[in-house]
Amino acid sequence: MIKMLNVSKKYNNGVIAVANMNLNIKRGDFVFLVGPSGAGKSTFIKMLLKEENPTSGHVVVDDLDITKLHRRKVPELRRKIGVVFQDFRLLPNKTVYENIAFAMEITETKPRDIRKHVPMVLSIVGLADKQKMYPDQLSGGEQQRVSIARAIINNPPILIADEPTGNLDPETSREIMKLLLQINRRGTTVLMATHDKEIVDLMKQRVIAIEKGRVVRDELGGKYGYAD
Amino acid sequence: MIKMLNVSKKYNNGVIAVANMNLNIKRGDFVFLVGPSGAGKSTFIKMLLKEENPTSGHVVVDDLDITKLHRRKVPELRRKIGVVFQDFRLLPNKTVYENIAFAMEITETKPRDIRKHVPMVLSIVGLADKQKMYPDQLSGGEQQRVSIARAIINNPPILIADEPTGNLDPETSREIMKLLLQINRRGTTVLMATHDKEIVDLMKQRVIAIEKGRVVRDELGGKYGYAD
Amino acid sequence: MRINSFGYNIKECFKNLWRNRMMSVASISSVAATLVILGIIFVLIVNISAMTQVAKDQFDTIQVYLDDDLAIDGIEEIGTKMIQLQGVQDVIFEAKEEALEKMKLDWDQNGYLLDGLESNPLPNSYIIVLDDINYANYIVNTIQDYDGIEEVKYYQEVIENIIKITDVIRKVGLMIMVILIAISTFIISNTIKIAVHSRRREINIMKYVGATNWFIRGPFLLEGVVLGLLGAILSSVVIYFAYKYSYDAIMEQFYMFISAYLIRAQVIIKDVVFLFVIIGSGIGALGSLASLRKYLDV
Amino acid sequence: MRINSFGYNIKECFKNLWRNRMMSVASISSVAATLVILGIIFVLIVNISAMTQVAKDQFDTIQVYLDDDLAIDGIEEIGTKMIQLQGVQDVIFEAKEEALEKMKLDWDQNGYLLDGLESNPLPNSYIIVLDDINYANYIVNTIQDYDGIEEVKYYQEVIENIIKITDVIRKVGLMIMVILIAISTFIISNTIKIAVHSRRREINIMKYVGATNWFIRGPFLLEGVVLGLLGAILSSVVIYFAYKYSYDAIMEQFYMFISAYLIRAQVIIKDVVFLFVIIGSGIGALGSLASLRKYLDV
Ligand SMILES: Nc1ncnc2c1ncn2[C@@H]1O[C@H](COP(=O)(O)OP(=O)(O)OP(=O)(O)O)[C@@H](O)[C@H]1O
Ligand SMILES: Nc1ncnc2c1ncn2[C@@H]1O[C@H](COP(=O)(O)OP(=O)(O)OP(=O)(O)O)[C@@H](O)[C@H]1O
Ligand SMILES: [Mg+2]
Ligand SMILES: [Mg+2]
Repeated sequence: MIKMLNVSKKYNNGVIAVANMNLNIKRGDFVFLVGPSGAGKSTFIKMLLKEENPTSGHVVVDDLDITKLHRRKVPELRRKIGVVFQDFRLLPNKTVYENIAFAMEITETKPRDIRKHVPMVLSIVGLADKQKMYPDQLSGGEQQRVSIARAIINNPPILIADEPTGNLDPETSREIMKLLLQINRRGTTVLMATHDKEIVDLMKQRVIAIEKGRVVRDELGGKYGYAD
Repeated sequence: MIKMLNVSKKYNNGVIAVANMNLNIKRGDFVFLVGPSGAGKSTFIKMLLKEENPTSGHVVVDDLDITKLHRRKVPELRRKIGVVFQDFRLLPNKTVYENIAFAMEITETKPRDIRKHVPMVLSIVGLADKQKMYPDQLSGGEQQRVSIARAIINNPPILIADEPTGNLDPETSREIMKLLLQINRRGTTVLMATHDKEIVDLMKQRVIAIEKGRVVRDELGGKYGYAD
Repeated sequence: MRINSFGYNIKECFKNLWRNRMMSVASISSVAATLVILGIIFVLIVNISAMTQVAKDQFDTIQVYLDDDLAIDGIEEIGTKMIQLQGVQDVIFEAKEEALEKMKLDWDQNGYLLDGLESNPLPNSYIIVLDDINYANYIVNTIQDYDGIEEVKYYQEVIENIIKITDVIRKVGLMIMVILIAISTFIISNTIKIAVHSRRREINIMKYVGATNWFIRGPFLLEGVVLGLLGAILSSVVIYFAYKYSYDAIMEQFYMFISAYLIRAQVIIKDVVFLFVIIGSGIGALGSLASLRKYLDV
Repeated sequence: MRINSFGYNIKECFKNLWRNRMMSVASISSVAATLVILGIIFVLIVNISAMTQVAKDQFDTIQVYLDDDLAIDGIEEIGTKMIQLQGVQDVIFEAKEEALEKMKLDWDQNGYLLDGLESNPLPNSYIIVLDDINYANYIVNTIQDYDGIEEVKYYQEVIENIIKITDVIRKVGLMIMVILIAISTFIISNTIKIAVHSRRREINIMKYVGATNWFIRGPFLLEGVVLGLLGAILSSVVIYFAYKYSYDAIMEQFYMFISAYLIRAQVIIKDVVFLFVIIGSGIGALGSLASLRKYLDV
């Protein structure tokens, strides 16, 4: 589903965020991406979304080499991938309901379906009573859950979550993880960047560890592995 | 140092974020504020900064009832409190260096002192090589550390950190905690809202647990206490 | 890649206008203010043009003096020839006796001087009323070649000066209008550019969650048009009432004079509305699209 | 609460202008564009005023016809009395023979008619050149009461009309200028308002970390002034060269005509720069302060 072939990314200011990375994530995988702050996890994710382009190498998503993808095909790519952004990226002028509905509107879902699905996914993430609020009226954790709800509403074949539990208490985190696992069981490829040692150790899934832009470990049923 | 007397906060949209809270945090204390997402931790912190005003009750900071504080005295209050915001709140048009220097410029520190202190604090949080970058060129954890550096640079009598390790790996988190403890030992009152069970359990400090705006537990040398 | 439905665009457009209402009000009023300036100048230029046109019309005659020994048929023949010339509207015959009477009247208090004349020294003449002043030279030249013509006289200098002034006014007026339209366009599109800039994050986020460019543009485009239209309507109303009020005031104070040549508010407002709606909505739309480009490329 | 140092403000101001350069360029050019409009109208109005003033001056004479039987001393006495009247600039004597000569010249081709006259029917006269046209009525009334005056004549109607037109032009011109200045002020402050709005988050953050209002205002205030000044300079340059070019072009094409009364670019530019600098920087500063208020209150 996701392939990285000799991918490197050097930002304009000279920082090498990803260095010669090779990876293969298969359809239906559940993968944790771990590594210290600034290791290149978010950069890796941004390249999958074509938010950043690799300096060299090829990124393949769903059998498509997106390195040379035409600008007009980018929205199509992004609709295949549900993303929980590290900084949430909620639309500040839209309510919680509208933020999630927006993700469906862009795929031209029928208004009836939107009205049915949005409240459903909101109650899954425990925000049924917050749907009329604007992002700046929510707590950090609540914003994060809106971002999660938006990422999963379209049932995308790939789900990427960048630090989706950073602002959540352990209990809510565990519920979100249950949800992700459930989504993964239905066939969705899940990639999650995280610092949450406890969760990683508990879930026993494939763990890819990155350090200074390089894959330093890649094991099935792995542990968070740092600071042990 | 910080006193809450029958404080309640009801937002305009009807949400009661803090309900009849009574608290007393003494000078030199190290306090963890825990509780599920949306419990009212950030609202509590916002009231200490007069970012939000309580609907009823009194908030006392440094023997000053800030509930009736004149608008023009607010900056003075805020300079007494170093804050790591949950959403970082870095100035987007300033570099890392300038963001931290700004906190010193507002207190009219001499340029010489600024040039001496900023690199020092940057190397403490491990960002010595990022000082010329803008916030949007940093990883999540790096932004968080800039926010921490800015909060501590003026050596404020009170240090408040809202989820300061949410985007940091366990190792960096532990270093930040060591730093906070060290600052606390020098006499600074530290208040930290967090979801990081491991850290709370390890540090054995006073823990105040909030749920639905109410203090449900307040114990010295406490544990995170949820999901056990 | 189907474009999103019209209903969605309308809904989003008005929601956004309302939620960014401070910005909307600022943009609309800037557009309106710019157009009001344009309107004031437009009204002035149109009126000045109309007035010089009137002034020009008052000198649009050519006097043709006939030989004293020309017979009646000869006189009539010349008359029929002249009426067929291009640019001639009317030809009026003035007998020598009439001419003397007129001269006496003209001379007013000194008219008695003419009573001392032994014979009438004035010739018969034709007065040619012109259709279009620009044919004056051609007509004069043609007529001069006819037989039986003593002299052809017309207020060449006055007319030429008036033509020149009118020309200057028309050219300067047109130039100013073009410059003003360009500047208005610029100010309006700048206003929209800055307004869009303050929503760059919003646009980026939409792109990141997979919206196509046209999906994002739709509501912004409509917003630009609505902003422009509201600005145009607002400024049209201002111009209409301001002009009507000024018109009435001038009419009252100076009825006998310039006022007769002022264009009525009802007439002028049509052009103003037309101009404003095109500029306002056109630039609103284009401005939105142009400003978006920068932020859509992520 | 000491205000932060001037050096800090300057540094921050230019840093911000540069980092928000897209916004700075948009704001400056909007300010400049608005001022260019203002400048065009200002130049037009000043020139039209000057021209009507010139036209007025050409009719500022009163003709005083004297009794035919008045002796030389009487004539001189009247002359000295008249020169002392308020509003009189000069008094010129025109003997009856001069008058007839002039008339013949005036009548041109028909001048030969006057050769048939037995005696000179024209009177001696004084021509009074006025200092100030508004004294005309008072002077005419006073002189009419003198002995030995046959008739006092002046172009009352023409003069009154000219006074009225000048008045209308002055009033309309002034009104338009005031309206335009108001509108320019509005557009400029709107532009700055929108620009500040897009940095509201930045302002909020500064407040949250303990900056005082004046600390935050300083650089913004200076930014507003600099934006306004740059806009003013830019537009002054545009107006200067555009006017100079137009002036030269008109001079070349119509030298004998209106051009003589046009005001030279060097003269007009001083007023323009003065006006622009005040409006630009003043509104820039006030606009910044006013727009900040909303966001400082956190
Ligand atoms: N836009 C950018 N321009 C320049 N450098 C950047 C940019 N974005 C990220 N970087 C740098 O690239 C490196 C990797 O950043 P990245 O965001 O991928 O880290 P990360 O693994 O997600 O870290 P974290 O866990 O703190 O979020 C960092 O050193 C960062 O400073
Ligand atoms: N500006 C606001 N307007 C309305 N409601 C708000 C506002 N800010 C917060 N709330 C609500 O108040 C409650 C408490 O929010 P607060 O941010 O204090 O939670 P928190 O304890 O910090 O949660 P988290 O751990 O998720 O950050 C939440 O239900 C939130 O939706
Ligand atoms: Mg990251
Ligand atoms: Mg919070």
